[in-house]
Amino acid sequence: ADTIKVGVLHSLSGTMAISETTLKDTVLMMVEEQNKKGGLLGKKLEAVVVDPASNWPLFAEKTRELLTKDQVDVIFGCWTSVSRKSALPVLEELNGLMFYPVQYEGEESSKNVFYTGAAPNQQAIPAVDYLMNDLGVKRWVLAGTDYVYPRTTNKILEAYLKAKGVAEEDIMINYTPFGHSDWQSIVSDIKSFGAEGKKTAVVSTINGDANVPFYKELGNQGISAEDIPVVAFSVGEEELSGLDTKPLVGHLAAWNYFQSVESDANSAFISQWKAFTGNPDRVTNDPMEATYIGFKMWTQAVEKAGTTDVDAVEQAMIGQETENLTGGMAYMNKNHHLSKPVLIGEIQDDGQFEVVWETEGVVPGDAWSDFLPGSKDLIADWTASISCGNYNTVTKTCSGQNY
Amino acid sequence: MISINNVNQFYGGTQILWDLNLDIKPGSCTCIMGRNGVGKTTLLKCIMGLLPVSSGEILLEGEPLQKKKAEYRAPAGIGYVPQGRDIFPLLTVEENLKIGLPIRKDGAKEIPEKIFELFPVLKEMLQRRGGDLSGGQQQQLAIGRALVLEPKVLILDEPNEGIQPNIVKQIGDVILKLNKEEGLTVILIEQKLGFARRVSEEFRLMERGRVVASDRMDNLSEELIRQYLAV
Amino acid sequence: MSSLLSSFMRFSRINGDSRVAPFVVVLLVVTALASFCNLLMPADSVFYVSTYTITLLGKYLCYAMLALAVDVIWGYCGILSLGHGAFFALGGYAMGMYLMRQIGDRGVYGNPELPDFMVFLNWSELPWFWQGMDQFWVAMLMVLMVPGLLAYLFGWLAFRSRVTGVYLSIMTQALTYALLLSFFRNEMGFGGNNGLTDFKDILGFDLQSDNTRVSLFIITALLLCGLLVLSKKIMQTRFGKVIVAIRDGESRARFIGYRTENYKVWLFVYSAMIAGIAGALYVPQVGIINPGEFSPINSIEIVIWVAVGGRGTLVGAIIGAILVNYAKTKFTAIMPDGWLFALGAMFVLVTLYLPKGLMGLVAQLKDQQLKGEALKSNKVADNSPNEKTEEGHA
Amino acid sequence: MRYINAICACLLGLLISTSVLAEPPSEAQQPLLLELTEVKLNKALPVLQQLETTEGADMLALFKTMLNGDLYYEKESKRLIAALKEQSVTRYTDLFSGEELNDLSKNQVSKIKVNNKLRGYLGEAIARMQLNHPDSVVRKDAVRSLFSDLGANTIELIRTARLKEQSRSVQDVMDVALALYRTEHAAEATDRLQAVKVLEGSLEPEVRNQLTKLAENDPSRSVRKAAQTGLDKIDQKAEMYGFINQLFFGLSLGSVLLLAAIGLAITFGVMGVINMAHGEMIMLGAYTTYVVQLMLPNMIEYSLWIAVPLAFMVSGLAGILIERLVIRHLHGRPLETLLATFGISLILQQMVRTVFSPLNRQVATPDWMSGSIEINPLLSLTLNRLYIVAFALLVFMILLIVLKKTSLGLNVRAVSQNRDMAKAMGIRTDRVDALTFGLGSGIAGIAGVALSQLTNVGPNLGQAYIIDSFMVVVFGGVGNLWGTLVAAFTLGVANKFIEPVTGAVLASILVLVFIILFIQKRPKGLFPQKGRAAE
Amino acid sequence: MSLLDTTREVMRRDQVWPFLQDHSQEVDISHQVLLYVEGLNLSFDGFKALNDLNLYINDGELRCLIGANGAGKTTLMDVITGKTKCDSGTVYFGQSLNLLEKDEAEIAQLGIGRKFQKPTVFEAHTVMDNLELSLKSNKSVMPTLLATLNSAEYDQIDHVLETIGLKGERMMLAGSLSHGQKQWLEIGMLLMANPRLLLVDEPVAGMTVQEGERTAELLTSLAGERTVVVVEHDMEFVRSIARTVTVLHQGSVLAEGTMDEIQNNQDVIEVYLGEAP
Ligand SMILES: Nc1ncnc2c1ncn2[C@@H]1O[C@H](COP(=O)(O)OP(=O)(O)OP(=O)(O)O)[C@@H](O)[C@H]1O
Ligand SMILES: Nc1ncnc2c1ncn2[C@@H]1O[C@H](COP(=O)(O)OP(=O)(O)OP(=O)(O)O)[C@@H](O)[C@H]1O
Ligand SMILES: NC(N)=O
Ligand SMILES: [Mg+2]
Ligand SMILES: [Mg+2]
Repeated sequence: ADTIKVGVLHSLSGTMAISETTLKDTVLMMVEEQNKKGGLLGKKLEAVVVDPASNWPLFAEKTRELLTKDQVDVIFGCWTSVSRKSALPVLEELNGLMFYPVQYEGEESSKNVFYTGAAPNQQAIPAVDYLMNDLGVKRWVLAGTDYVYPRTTNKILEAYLKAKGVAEEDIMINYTPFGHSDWQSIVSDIKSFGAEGKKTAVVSTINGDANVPFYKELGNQGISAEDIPVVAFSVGEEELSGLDTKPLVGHLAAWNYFQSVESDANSAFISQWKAFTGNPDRVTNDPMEATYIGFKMWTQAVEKAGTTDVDAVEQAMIGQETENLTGGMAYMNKNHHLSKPVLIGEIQDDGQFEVVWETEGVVPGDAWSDFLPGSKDLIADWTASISCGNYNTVTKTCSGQNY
Repeated sequence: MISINNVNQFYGGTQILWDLNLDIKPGSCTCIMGRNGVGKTTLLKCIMGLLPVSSGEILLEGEPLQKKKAEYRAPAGIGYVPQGRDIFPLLTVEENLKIGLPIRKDGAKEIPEKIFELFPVLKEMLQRRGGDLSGGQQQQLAIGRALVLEPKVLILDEPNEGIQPNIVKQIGDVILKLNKEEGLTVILIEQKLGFARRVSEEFRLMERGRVVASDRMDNLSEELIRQYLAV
Repeated sequence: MSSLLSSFMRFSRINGDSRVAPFVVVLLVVTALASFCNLLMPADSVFYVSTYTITLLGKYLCYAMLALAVDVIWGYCGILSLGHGAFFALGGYAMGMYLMRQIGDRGVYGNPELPDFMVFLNWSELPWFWQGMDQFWVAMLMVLMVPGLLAYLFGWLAFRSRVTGVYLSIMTQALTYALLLSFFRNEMGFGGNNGLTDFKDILGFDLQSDNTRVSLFIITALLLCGLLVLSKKIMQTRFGKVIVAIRDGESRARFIGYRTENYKVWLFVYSAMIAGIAGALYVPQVGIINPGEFSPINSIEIVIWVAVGGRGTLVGAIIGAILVNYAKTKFTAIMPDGWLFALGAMFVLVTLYLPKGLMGLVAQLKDQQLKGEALKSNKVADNSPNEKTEEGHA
Repeated sequence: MRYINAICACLLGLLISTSVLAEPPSEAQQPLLLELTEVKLNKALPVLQQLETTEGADMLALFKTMLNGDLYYEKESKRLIAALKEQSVTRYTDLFSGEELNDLSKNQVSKIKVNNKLRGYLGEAIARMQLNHPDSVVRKDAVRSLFSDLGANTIELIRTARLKEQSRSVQDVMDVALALYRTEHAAEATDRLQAVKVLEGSLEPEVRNQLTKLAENDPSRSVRKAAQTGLDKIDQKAEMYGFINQLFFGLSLGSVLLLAAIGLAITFGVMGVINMAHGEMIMLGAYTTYVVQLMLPNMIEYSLWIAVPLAFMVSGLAGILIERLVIRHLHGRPLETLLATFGISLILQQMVRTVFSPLNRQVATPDWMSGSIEINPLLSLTLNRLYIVAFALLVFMILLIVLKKTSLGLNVRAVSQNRDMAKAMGIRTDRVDALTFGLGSGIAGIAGVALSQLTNVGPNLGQAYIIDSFMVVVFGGVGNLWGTLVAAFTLGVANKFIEPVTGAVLASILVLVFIILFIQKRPKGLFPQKGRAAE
Repeated sequence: MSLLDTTREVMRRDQVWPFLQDHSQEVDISHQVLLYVEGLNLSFDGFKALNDLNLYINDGELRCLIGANGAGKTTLMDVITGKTKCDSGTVYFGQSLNLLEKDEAEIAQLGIGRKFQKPTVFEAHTVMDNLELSLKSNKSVMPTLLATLNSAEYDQIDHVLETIGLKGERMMLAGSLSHGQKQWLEIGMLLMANPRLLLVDEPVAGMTVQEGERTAELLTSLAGERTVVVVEHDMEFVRSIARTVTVLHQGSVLAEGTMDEIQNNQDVIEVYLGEAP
């Protein structure tokens, strides 16, 4: 082909459009930029956008369409884990290549996917450490939307907290349905849970749409960040832009990127984004950076491999380094997860985060959590000697599928 | 009062009214007769604008009516008592009667007492829902409802269906009274010859969608009856 | 092949309805051609039909079957189910459970018993309702039984208490909504929001292979034809006439001596089973089943396929389903940002201009022709009617 | 809630402090102030602590400004500046002189950042400073916000303040504070026992915690017993207030359901149009609120009052347009309205995505609707919910009056029951249809304004409410407005009473199952149309 | 009963299990009375539609039921056919069958047919299908699914079509029949079911006089073999068929007797007939 095709598999309609359209635009922006630089391997990049419409089976179908009909060389896409899980078998069957840019629950490593979002150990665990050590939190509310990412994250956190000596009765776990909008009882429960004398914090894995009413209710019931801070893993600048942040000031989020971090790369990125969208008020967020890093690394790997052939690029990806927007270098590990810094920020009244804490160096993403009994012995390693996404270090076997 | 010229009407692909002509004199009481299914009800619905006519014209006092929407025909002075009554089942009797008030010329806000004099049972049942009434009560309500409009022309489609004999008589009296004393023009569909003869002075016989005979009631011969009404 | 076809035609000779037989023939021919072109044509030939297309067609046919199920009860019995997605999804889950068990120790955790999601949520043993699902026949029984039983239970309750009209519709919606929420819960043991996915093989055949895909596609087409003919046949029996009678005058039917609730229940069960079968065929072809299938909006969409095609005409429902979904596929690819405009406009326009759906178009044209001729013969100028007042019986 | 009151008090205080000029900082304070511009976050804590105790000018203004995140300094001169944000423009004033600094630009100043730890400290410090505030409400809240951290010198401050205190209610809380301290630190059991007696009537959570601790750990048996008695009393009250709280939650959820459903009760319930675009009418109303706030950024406080009529018009007109263009052609084919309006709903959603982007839009809550009224420490009612309950009832009443007292109500029912006959009675059915559909849609728009205060304003807003709306209308009995009211509140309250027991997800499921079973008992909803008329 | 006994009981060869038994019960008319209505009361929100109503219909009788609009005639039929539940009272079909315990379908299957005041036919079905559906047959689901028309049944349909004068319209949709035609069709449907007891509510409404005469003939010919209860306001018609006439008033029986007796009954004249014209 005379162009290199980049598939974009993000929902543009349905419930997830709210988050995913931004990522589609990010990819388009990156493609445009790369083409301005002269493309890749002497060819122009061409973006192929499809809309899986927040419908999970459609992710599989559209993946197949991208790979067989449009013959794309790489796909940037998915947000929810279920959409990734839906696309995964097709990617593996047709040997496609996908970059997944969202923080997720881990417990996966596929030869055909690079995970540029945070694994639980790159977001949840550092956040809890911060709360415990710096804010002296003793009581924990783990609140989440009832699906796999929060469930897993909370499972890991529960194990982690108990390992740190937190008592059972000092952990409250609560799940709500997608799009939950009436938080009165739960917030009031949190309030009374927090009124028992020990410093209390909420670790929130509440998903997208449910956050706005959640924070509004917090504000209205007068729970301020000084009393009961909430640290969220799914609330970024984008979500805050739909919120009146006045009552939220001081609540926290843990990410690998914040728009407010000052660095040259970041300001360049932000102004590029604003120019691209033609909207000076548009914000950037963590999954965008993950998309950015993924895209950069992919171009580097293609150049290194000299081809877009999936197997070659896959091998070339491992060990790639690229600059984080927040400074330092991101590094692609053998398990297809990145090493990235972890930042914790407090919400400001302008809808931005103020970094209040960050890890010393970068944290390597862990595909298999050390805090889950089923997976603590598993590692992923896609280099020649093992070449497996779920290698059991005890039995020295690679369970499940072999590629 | 009402003249109908060359009206054709279809249900889907089947033609029901064929080049129909009809003339109603002001202040008269005309009875339209014919076997089941010849198109009497259809004709009335065309006059009321409830069915579109494919061609032809319908004049009310010389004014063409066929282009007017159905809802402007009642204000133009036509009151309609449909076959099967068609009262509003979930409205109370009172509400059923009040429906017509806004288009009265005199701006009355209350249901005229006259209605209750004609049909005392309606007064008793004022708060009951129309649909709960017995068949005969509904029929009375339907006539009452049309009279609230104070129409110039009253169209009744088999008004005695299911009515007890003394009220049938009473309805006959009412029609006669309105027709004779107040000069109301009445168009009536009636199967019962006795009643028809009592109240109306004109008759029109229909057959297969056409008017085949029209004359004064006195001239309705056995011959015609056998030809057009007997089975 | 042709003898098979002709015998099928004989079996499906349907008096009074000229549409089913030709439709079945067209469908079977297309199926045969597509399969042939996929398996036997070289990939670079112009006649080659890609596996992507086959899978897509297979999906459409599953949806068509689902539309058929809805049309049977809505079109013929007037029961507007806004929850048929539930039966579809239950059938799908039953099949998904079977496929999940077939993975065996090839899952990421290599547990021979437990599916991956159970391992990683620390389940120690297979819950009772997963037992036996590794047997194909058990799973297939469940594909029919679970939707059937739920439909029976729901129908028995609702029809016996004479819940009708919108009340029934909204109850079916509540049903699927409740199931949606339940299946989202990880505790239910169906994989929560992620659902069941990453299937490997079915009856020992590799699900990724073209042969298996084509076979599934052919099976779907055959079953669809079979169910179409069967449904049509049923509707032509006296049972079918009673069903229509119930639609138009349930209490009258009761006064003639029919226990209408029984008729409704059994038709509902039949319809639910068709939906279940459709779901079971759908899952291996699209590769995932997730609670999203229970979403009320999905069920509403099914009704819309039927309406687009023409309610009360089984073939119409099928054509509607295929057409709307084809349009969706096309629109999402051609205009990813604006396809909802196109789809929405399509729904509005079909309703406005094709009141009886695509199938009604034919009848409508015929009517107009008749009227035109009659008018001409009458030599009367056509005054277009000022307003359409005819109350449809629909 | 007291925190909110504290914040309000602070805001009030801020207004005062920026207008009333304080004296310039003292010699001892100057270097500390300079240091404040140099250290970062947690490192600022010791500086602030020193500032609090160092003699000199009143630091209240500084602390308050800092707590609000409005404290800046001029990069060059290191002079401290207060920023006053008035919607889009920021004005800077010198913190101590109050002098307006109009020529300062954004780049010349730098923010002094605060984090939670600092905010916590600042809040308490301010409270300590305000123990002598002229307003008794402020004093009371100051004491209460010190409950959680009663150190020796705080207690000393309170004790001194107690001597001067005139207000009975402030005295009471001060006594509670002192008693709390005594139960912790008094060596004599009798002392502690006395203190426990003082605590008995208080519902403060700190009191409860302290009593729990005493009941378990106090060396003296009588103290333990007294503490237990006190606890029991509190628990008894807590149970009652918990019930009231849940009831309120239920009613407020019910009123949200009512608002969402009530427009549908007209378009669907009365007119019989299966209006799948109802949710989008709500959405339009919510976006109207957004646009109003966007156009009038300086009138956030009044924005809702402007938005309500405007949303009614926007959604109402949209409704009329839909009726004229589409629904009108579908008379007698009610089921097909489902198809067409579903199409319309898709179009409207995508239109909003195109015009306003797929992201949620930010709708601010006016101050008068933020926070809560605190009845007592165990029971406070959030203001926005309270207003919405009232608003829902108001809308309901107005609608009821419109339908009962105007001819529209009668006519629309007549039209929906027998369109042809209504025409024959001279009812202009077209107009009635358009008006009614417009009314139903307009009301949905109003609901959108209210919902914009509770939840996301985004393209999916309508979808989130459409199922619930239908459920409520049907559960109440189609065509019966009172039914809709009762259904909405029943479902709301039921949900909120189940939720604490089962969790939110199961509660929703149980409510659905309940509805399904209930309809078996009453196949035509809560308030069915009875008798032959309904057949 | 011990388990063993139960098993034995179940295994007995000479017994048919209850659910396999033929349920079509015979009507016991040993006292010549086919329908007993005793002490029937029914009120709607305080309005007494039926008021301690007693009525006995003999087997083979043709009974006319008249009474003012709203007297409760239709309501009475509603109660007999199971459409409406009464507040108190008993309704027996023959000696032993308590109709109040049964639902509409069971009552219909017992052989009680009804023609409604407002004609109700299956509009989307052809005239022919309407008749077929009304055929006396096993009406449970399975048999209906497998049922086909045999030639005797064809003949019966033809015969009925003849009787009701809709031969030409046999393939027409019932929905497009005129009002009077629907009336006839509904009578036809009654004939098809071959019921034991016919309840006919205002059969000649909307019919021409001649048609009314034909209906009268038809109903008279049916009586004897079957029992017929007719409600009608058309006195000509009533006179032409009536043997015994019962007058209802305000939910109870006002008078009963021959046509002549009734016509001269002062009460009846007052509330119903009006002064003789
Ligand atoms: N909705 C309809 N669709 C098709 N045909 C119809 C429809 N309504 C009536 N017809 C046909 O039109 C013809 C005339 O019907 P119409 O109701 O006008 O008769 P009619 O003279 O009033 O009879 P009747 O005395 O029985 O009331 C009938 O043959 C009938 O079959
Ligand atoms: N569901 C109901 N709710 C309230 N009142 C009712 C209901 N059903 C019947 N009625 C009342 O009961 C009375 C008896 O009605 P019914 O229909 O039996 O009279 P009928 O004798 O058949 O009269 P007609 O000769 O006019 O048909 C009437 O006054 C009617 O208004
Ligand atoms: N991976 C997530 N956030 O679903
Ligand atoms: Mg007629
Ligand atoms: Mg009656």
